[in-house]
Amino acid sequence: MNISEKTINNYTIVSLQGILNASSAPKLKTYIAGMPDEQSLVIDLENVEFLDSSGLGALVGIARKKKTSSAIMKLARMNERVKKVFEITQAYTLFDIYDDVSAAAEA
Amino acid sequence: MNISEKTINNYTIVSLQGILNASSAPKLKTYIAGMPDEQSLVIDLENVEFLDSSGLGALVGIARKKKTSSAIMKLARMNERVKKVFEITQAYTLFDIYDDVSAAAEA
Amino acid sequence: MNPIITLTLQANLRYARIASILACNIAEIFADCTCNSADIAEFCHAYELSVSEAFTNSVRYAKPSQPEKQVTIRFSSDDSALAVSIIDTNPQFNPVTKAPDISSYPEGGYGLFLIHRLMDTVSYTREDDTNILTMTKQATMTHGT
Amino acid sequence: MNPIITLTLQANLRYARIASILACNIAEIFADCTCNSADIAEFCHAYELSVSEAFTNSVRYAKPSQPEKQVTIRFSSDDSALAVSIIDTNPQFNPVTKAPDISSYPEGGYGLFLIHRLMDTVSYTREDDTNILTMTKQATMTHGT
Ligand SMILES: Nc1ncnc2c1ncn2[C@@H]1O[C@H](COP(=O)(O)OP(=O)(O)O)[C@@H](O)[C@H]1O
Ligand SMILES: Nc1ncnc2c1ncn2[C@@H]1O[C@H](COP(=O)(O)OP(=O)(O)O)[C@@H](O)[C@H]1O
Repeated sequence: MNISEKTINNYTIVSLQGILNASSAPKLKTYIAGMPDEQSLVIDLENVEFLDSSGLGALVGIARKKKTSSAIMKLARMNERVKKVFEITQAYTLFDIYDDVSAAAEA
Repeated sequence: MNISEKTINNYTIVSLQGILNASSAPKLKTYIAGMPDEQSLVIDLENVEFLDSSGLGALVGIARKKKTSSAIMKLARMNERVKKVFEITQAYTLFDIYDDVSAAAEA
Repeated sequence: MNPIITLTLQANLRYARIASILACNIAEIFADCTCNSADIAEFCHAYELSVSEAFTNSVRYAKPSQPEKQVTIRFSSDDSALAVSIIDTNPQFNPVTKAPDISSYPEGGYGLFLIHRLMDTVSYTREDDTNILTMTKQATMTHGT
Repeated sequence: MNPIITLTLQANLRYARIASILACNIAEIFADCTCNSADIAEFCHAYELSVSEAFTNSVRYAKPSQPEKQVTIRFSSDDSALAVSIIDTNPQFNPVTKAPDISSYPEGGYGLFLIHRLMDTVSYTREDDTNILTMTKQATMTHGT
């Protein structure tokens, strides 16, 4: 998995590319842990080909930390396969989910 | 593998679709054995996704029989992967090979 | 059911993706013969995801005393279904079906629940010192080309 | 070389295609990490074809006394190559490298020759009652994404 970032408004846009599973999730957690807890995030999932429950768990863990710090965490551009994991587990109820990165960073 | 046929001029055009390997080659041999030995053929390989040496062997065996019966056997529309097998083994030297089925059936 | 193919991999998370892609590929080969093409992508994704979950568990919950541990993935089929068994020598476990309480933001506990929801049947047996988790999905679709 | 994955299949020609597709898939997974994308298709086709040839031979030349026979396909890799070994319990054989005399229209005898031409190195060993044919191709290409 590759991780890249840019800034829009007050949001750090973190774009993930590749596979988000048990083998790559620690990389995401470490990456996010390197930022201030109060930094609000949009995680751009457009190029995530595959996500399993370890990937989901990493995102939920980040969301919990952001909530504790009163920061905002949003998700953008899930494909159908990723969406399916969020739907079965009802994890979509924990996130604001957008079809568009700039809409996410404006709202 | 699926086999279908049609007639152009004096040629029976035999079109193969799918995989031509050790598991499917007997089907081709049986199919051709059901025709008169003197029948000239164009084998259309456009939809052959994969051919290995068992598939090649079946085609060479048919070519030998046709030669013995003074019938003509031509090959048409090989893709690059199929061509590679004919090149490495030099089996291309045994066949008239065309890019086009109707050109094969006219020449 | 007729066993078709067995994969054996080292119990290492770096192979989770290979296991999961190959499960998807095998499901696709199977589905090619028995499924309507419209349903194939979903059928394959169910195997890709379920094997990712089960293989990851087999690696994660391995006894520390087994450094050279391997995980076996066995595929069997009949005319109407594809079964995949994940076989390891970990401690016995309870193959829970319960959804985790999402409102508490859990970081784990989703794997077996997802498998139960993606597959038609999930069975667990403990044989000697071995866990066998077998996941089956019907391919009710018509016979293709 | 580090063994990555072992496939075990029944010695039946109907599984030749599965063996060969999975070899192609595994080559692709491997190549994704180490190859320039331009060369991947050729790299994968070499494994697809070589495994088709070797698996077919393992089935064809099985002793008739082994009805429940299986063929094992083992993949190993290091940073610069992928090796695949086809392992069977057939009689010992000579892994010829000679081209068949094409002018005599031979129906067979192409398999091992093709393998030698498709792969960088081919080695054969007889261990106990087992044939191990190992085929290796270098992936000299650069590290991809
Ligand atoms: N292959 C396995 N070997 C040993 N224990 C397992 C295995 N699979 C699952 N378990 C047990 O079942 C529990 C639930 O697994 P799962 O639903 O995948 O969630 P998680 O792995 O995130 O806890 C695990 O915490 C573990 O105790
Ligand atoms: N796995 C094997 N087990 C036993 N004998 C084999 C095996 N592979 C090859 N051989 C022997 O080597 C010969 C040459 O094989 P090959 O080049 O593939 O051509 P073909 O199979 O068409 O004869 C075979 O005829 C067979 O005698």
